[in-house]
Amino acid sequence: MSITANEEFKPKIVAFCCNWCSYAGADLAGSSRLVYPADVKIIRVPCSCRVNPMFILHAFEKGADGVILCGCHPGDCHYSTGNYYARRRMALLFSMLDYIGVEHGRTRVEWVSAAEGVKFSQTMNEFVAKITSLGKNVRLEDLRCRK
Amino acid sequence: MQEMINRAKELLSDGTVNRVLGWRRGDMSYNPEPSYFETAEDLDANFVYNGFCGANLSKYMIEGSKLEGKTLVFLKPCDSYSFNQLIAEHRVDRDKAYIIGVGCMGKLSFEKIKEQGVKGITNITIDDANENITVETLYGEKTLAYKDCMLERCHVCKGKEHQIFDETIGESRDTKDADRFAEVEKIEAMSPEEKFAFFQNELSRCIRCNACRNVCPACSCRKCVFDSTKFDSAQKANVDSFEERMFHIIRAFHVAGRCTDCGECSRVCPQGIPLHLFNRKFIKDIDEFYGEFQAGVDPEAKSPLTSFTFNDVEPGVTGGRR
Amino acid sequence: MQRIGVFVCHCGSNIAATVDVKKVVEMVSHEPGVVHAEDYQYMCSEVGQAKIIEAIREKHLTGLVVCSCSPRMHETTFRKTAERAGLNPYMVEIANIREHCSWIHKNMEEATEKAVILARAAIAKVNLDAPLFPGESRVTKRALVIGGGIAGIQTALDIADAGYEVDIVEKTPSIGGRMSQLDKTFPTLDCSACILTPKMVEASANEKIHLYTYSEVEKVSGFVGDFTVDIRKKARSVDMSKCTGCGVCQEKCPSRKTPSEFNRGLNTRSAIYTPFAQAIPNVPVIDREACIKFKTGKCGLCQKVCQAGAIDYEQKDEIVTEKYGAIVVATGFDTIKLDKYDEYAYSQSKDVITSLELERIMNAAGPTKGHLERLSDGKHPKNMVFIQCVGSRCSDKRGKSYCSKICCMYTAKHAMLIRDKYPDVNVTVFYIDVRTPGKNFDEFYRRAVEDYGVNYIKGQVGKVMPQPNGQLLVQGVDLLDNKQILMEADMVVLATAIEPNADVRRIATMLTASIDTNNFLTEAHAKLRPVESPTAGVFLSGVCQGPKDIPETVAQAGAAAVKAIGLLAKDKLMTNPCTAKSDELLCNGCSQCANVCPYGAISYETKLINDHGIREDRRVAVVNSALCQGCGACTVTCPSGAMDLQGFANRQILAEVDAICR
Amino acid sequence: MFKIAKSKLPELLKAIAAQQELFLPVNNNGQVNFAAWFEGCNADIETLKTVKSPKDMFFPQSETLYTVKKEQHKLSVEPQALADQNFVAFGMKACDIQGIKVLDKVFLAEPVDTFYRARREHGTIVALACHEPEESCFCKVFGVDCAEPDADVVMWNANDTLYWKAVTDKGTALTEALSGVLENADAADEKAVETEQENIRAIVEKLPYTNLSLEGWNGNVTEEKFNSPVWEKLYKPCLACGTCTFVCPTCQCYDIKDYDTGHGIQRYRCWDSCMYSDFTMMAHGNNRTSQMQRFRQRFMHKLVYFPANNDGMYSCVGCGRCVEKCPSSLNIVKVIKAFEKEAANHE
Repeated sequence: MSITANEEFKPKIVAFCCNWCSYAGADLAGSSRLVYPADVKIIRVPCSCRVNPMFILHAFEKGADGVILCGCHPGDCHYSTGNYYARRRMALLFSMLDYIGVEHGRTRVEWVSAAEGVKFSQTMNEFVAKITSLGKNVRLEDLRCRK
Repeated sequence: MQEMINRAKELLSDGTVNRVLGWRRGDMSYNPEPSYFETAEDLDANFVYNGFCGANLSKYMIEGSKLEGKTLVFLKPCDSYSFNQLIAEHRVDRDKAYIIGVGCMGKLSFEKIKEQGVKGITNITIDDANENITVETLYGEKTLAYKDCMLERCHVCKGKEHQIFDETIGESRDTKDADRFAEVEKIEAMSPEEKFAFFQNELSRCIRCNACRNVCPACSCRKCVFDSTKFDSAQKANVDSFEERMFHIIRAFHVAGRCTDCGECSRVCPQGIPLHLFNRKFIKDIDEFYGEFQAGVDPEAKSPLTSFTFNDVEPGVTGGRR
Repeated sequence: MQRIGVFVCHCGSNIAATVDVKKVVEMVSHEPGVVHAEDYQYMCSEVGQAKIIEAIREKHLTGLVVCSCSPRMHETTFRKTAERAGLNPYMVEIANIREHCSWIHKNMEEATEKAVILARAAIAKVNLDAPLFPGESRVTKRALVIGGGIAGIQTALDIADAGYEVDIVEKTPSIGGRMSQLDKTFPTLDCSACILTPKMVEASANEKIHLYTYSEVEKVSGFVGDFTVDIRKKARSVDMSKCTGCGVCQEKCPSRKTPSEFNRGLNTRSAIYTPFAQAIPNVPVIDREACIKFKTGKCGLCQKVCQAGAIDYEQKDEIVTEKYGAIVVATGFDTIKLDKYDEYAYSQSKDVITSLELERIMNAAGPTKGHLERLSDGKHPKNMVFIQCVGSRCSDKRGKSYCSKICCMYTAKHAMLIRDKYPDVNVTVFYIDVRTPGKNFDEFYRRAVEDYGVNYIKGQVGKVMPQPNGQLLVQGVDLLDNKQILMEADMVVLATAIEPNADVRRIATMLTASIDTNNFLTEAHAKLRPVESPTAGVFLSGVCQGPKDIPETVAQAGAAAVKAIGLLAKDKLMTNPCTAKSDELLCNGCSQCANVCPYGAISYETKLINDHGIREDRRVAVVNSALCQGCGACTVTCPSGAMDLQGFANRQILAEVDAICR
Repeated sequence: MFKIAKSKLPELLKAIAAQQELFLPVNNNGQVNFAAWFEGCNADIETLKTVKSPKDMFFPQSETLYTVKKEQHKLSVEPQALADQNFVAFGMKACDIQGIKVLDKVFLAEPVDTFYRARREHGTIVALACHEPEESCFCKVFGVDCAEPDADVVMWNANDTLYWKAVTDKGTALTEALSGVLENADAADEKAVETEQENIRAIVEKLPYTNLSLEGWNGNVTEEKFNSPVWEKLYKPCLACGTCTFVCPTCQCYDIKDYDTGHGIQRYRCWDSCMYSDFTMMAHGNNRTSQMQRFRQRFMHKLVYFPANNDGMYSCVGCGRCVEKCPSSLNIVKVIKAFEKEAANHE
């Protein structure tokens, strides 16, 4: 399956959002009617530290084209320290993905507070644009999941 | 070696230890196996310590800690890091071990010997100075430089200081002659396409035998997440696809900050996959991002992934690129 | 397999205008486990909820998916709805098709497709949901306050006032703390003792308050509502029930060479002593290190002169074990050691002193009976130099990175008091910035400058050089005039940085309360939960949490008390059921999870485990659901997947991912 | 008999590949494994042993059995097509061919494994006699003659020449199709092959394990061997990895699992290892709970249970891969020797 230039590529994007800041930020983006592409689907987690690298790889395996993790700004974690752990975990995971040849930018972490509806929407617009430019994820998918 | 046997016999006979964990002479020159010894006779007849005793006995002490009484365990300098790390994780019992740190001249790789065109080995002798090894084969005799036959890990040795021991026996030799991160840096410098092609090719050989995992002292889980139904990750398929990458990335991630870089994974891989390249990448990143950290030096130290600072680097900053 | 009902809300036109709700209903009805799907104008309305209840009853639903607005809006509503119909409230999942879908997408086809996917993810999650039940734990209606300074006293008074028993544990022989050492207080110049002493008396007289002075917390176990604490009552060598506080023993004691802690070592005290005249309890203690009787076995003078027969050389430390529902930490502060700041000649000259020492010198009960004089020769000083920020706002490792907050104000106070009492003394203050945010603070500082003629110089002092003639030569810089300054001084006062009491580390470890790199206790949330520790049931009062002046300390003490009272007022605690849970069969006992738990909710037990026929003692993690807040940090740290989070289980999140990616 | 200069190997391979799918030992970064031929691939017929045995040409490590698709409320099952393309397995050694015979006993017996049978029927085996046997080889112990493999075509590698002899109809058919590249052999060549065989057999006699005795190992010693105290000592170094099973040419155990592709379920089977703790895990738990039991199972199966059910045929062929690859240097030879020693001690 190859994506030809004129065939419109609709990326599959999974966004993990922490319940206290980023999910609320996404809610605010919604109530402020700040448009971003429907390709982004949000999964609510209590804290960014709940996101296991396996979830991210699993998403890619099953055909996601981009995965973004949003949490409270460092220092503002509802659980005080969760996002600090998440930050280390993701820094290492992303570096490893880069190392094995996954295109830079397929994964992203963004800190979005409950007040940052605009930032949430902007981030998602940017991320979708980035993933669209990168095209389909072929390096991390399990071929069996192709249709 | 005789000194080790003598000391082991002493400790057995005076009741300090109930058994000895060491290496048993194999039926070939190159295949000694990790083994327990309980009698002086057995030690005299079968105990061996030489360049082929690469196996890291720390991992065996997980089970050894459950046995009655103390076990005398011989640890090479690099093995002692693993033992310390296992103490930190409550997987071995310090009080159940009597540790003799043994010297190390660098360990030999059967693969490296065979790579040099050796077939039909009937005997291997190592000279006293550990400079050369003489391989007698069905097709003639060959002398090889010891250095050329060493395991990759010995060329990037962390040093011959034991991190934990009750006493030490034997001399060591500095075998480091390469930069530990040189290979990682080489890959980091590749384009994404080259990187991907490199790892895809290496991992295409993976047969999911789990030797890397089962030999790894950091992979000490009672049940690996890849064997468990808890995570929907239990898959044994060997499809030329994402499976292996998932396994090796997650394995490296799970041992990140805990891996002492003992090199056992690469030693045992039947397909010669340089698995240490995964672990060493994380070690390099941890050093770069969070300050130098060597697992297994201090059992009290908090692992880099269970600690943090307020201004750690943001994800997306990639090791080796800055 | 669950029997799932899916309820799609129109939210008037909020959802229905962009999402084809009928289509969503049709599409989700084919999903595994879905036995009922319907849509309605307003699901959250009485009628909408009635529809849900009816469907639960008629179709015997075991799980609900409501496709509606954000769960932050109505998750609680629909959970209650489910509960009313006899369904476990945690069998409800919300697909947010309003904020995350209809409101941000314009194209109906696209929005409908996304709504279906979000619904599928919620269905996949509810398929793996299990009923959850909040736990209950009892509350011991008694509070412990660690530290008997103004913070601890105020907290205890407030808690006692609400009718609860409260114990104060104070390390020193008397309550009172730092405030008792102060002479006057800013910005009103009240006498510190005059306002503190009544509080001390009140605390000791209050029958709800029990004082453990000369005592320390030895061990803490348990958790919110149910702490068990061992308190070590150090041997006073004086029977508190017999002592009348007459003070004769102290007068007669022949060992008088011990530096007085209370007077910061500026003078000495006897071996048997009360720290200060107004001490509470007014019962002396024998300093066994200094006492001749204890050192040589001879003497025993105090026993001879004690009419009440209160002296007891045989007394031993005693461990008291008490139960508490809440613990308030009020361990206060100390000034930093100045050994790394030798450029100010603190160790070389008796006339270079800290501000706290100046407080004692200015105090009528102090070593100089309140006369301002040089400690080296007893002479009245003519020129005094105050140096600000000694160890505060320090960028290098020697000092503290933070602002100690109180120094600007007390220095203004000192300058003003000196100029008021001794108009002949010239006072110069070297400062980096003068910080006066507080009610009447800036006015106070301006008075010092404008009415009392204190000479403020913006700039730092590089060096204080003691001269052979006993004078001090101060070398500094005036940043505003951009010039070097060299001036003579008779006394130099260092506004020394404050730091948390050294004991706080030990106490934090016992309480599993976290501390920051400066050893200040961390609050649960910097803005919204400033007096609570992340460890449930532990509250923070006073400077142990961060630098504060007296009014702020008292305010925080009250706030901590209110939080503790709020806890003690409950008979039982309902715990959040979305907590971590460890699978004993998979647990390695490696302690990694406990290392990342911010609440100290994870402990380890050695248990006999039957692992498919293999029976062995294993070290396994146990989560205290009363403490766990459900962040999930432990679940990712756990390599074997033994630790999972109820309500957000690994398999549930993976199922959501699958539903989105397929 | 035919022959071809070794220098012309690429041409031979290309000619075969033009006829049928071709699998052969390919060197990938120093490791040689059977793989599909492609133009310019690093074909390696000099390395004696591939890391993995060639059994996965007939019994792949993973293969889909069928796929279930879901359309709304309807489920449909799509069967997996059987192999229907002829292929050549080039360069298999005698021991590995014996391994396939062991697999035949398992998979071609009733009920027949149709996936396996299809591959067997479509496969032509071109064997290569072992030019220079190695110290870990002990095929002779199991009656295998590595100088004369039993295959559709046999090749000998000597004097920079590949000698080619068709044995079966399949082999003859392939040979005929290759008439353009193969040269006819003459009497001198026949002689050269004989010499090569003699050389091989002479070396085999000198191999350290050649005289390994299987005395006491047969289908009738289940209880005696099963209850032996030797296992308890022997298994200790075993790390419970699956290396020995996965490089073994005769291990045939597999697991059946489902994979959720998001748009259906693929039911697949994949090699399993009796060394793994979840091997034969059932709802009630596991019938082997300790590593000793799992370790014992593997060797009892090879040397006792299999001969018991297959007219005395051992399910070890002496390829020696486990000797070289076990991370703990444990292997079937050490097991056999340990029992021998134990027996000697008793006498």
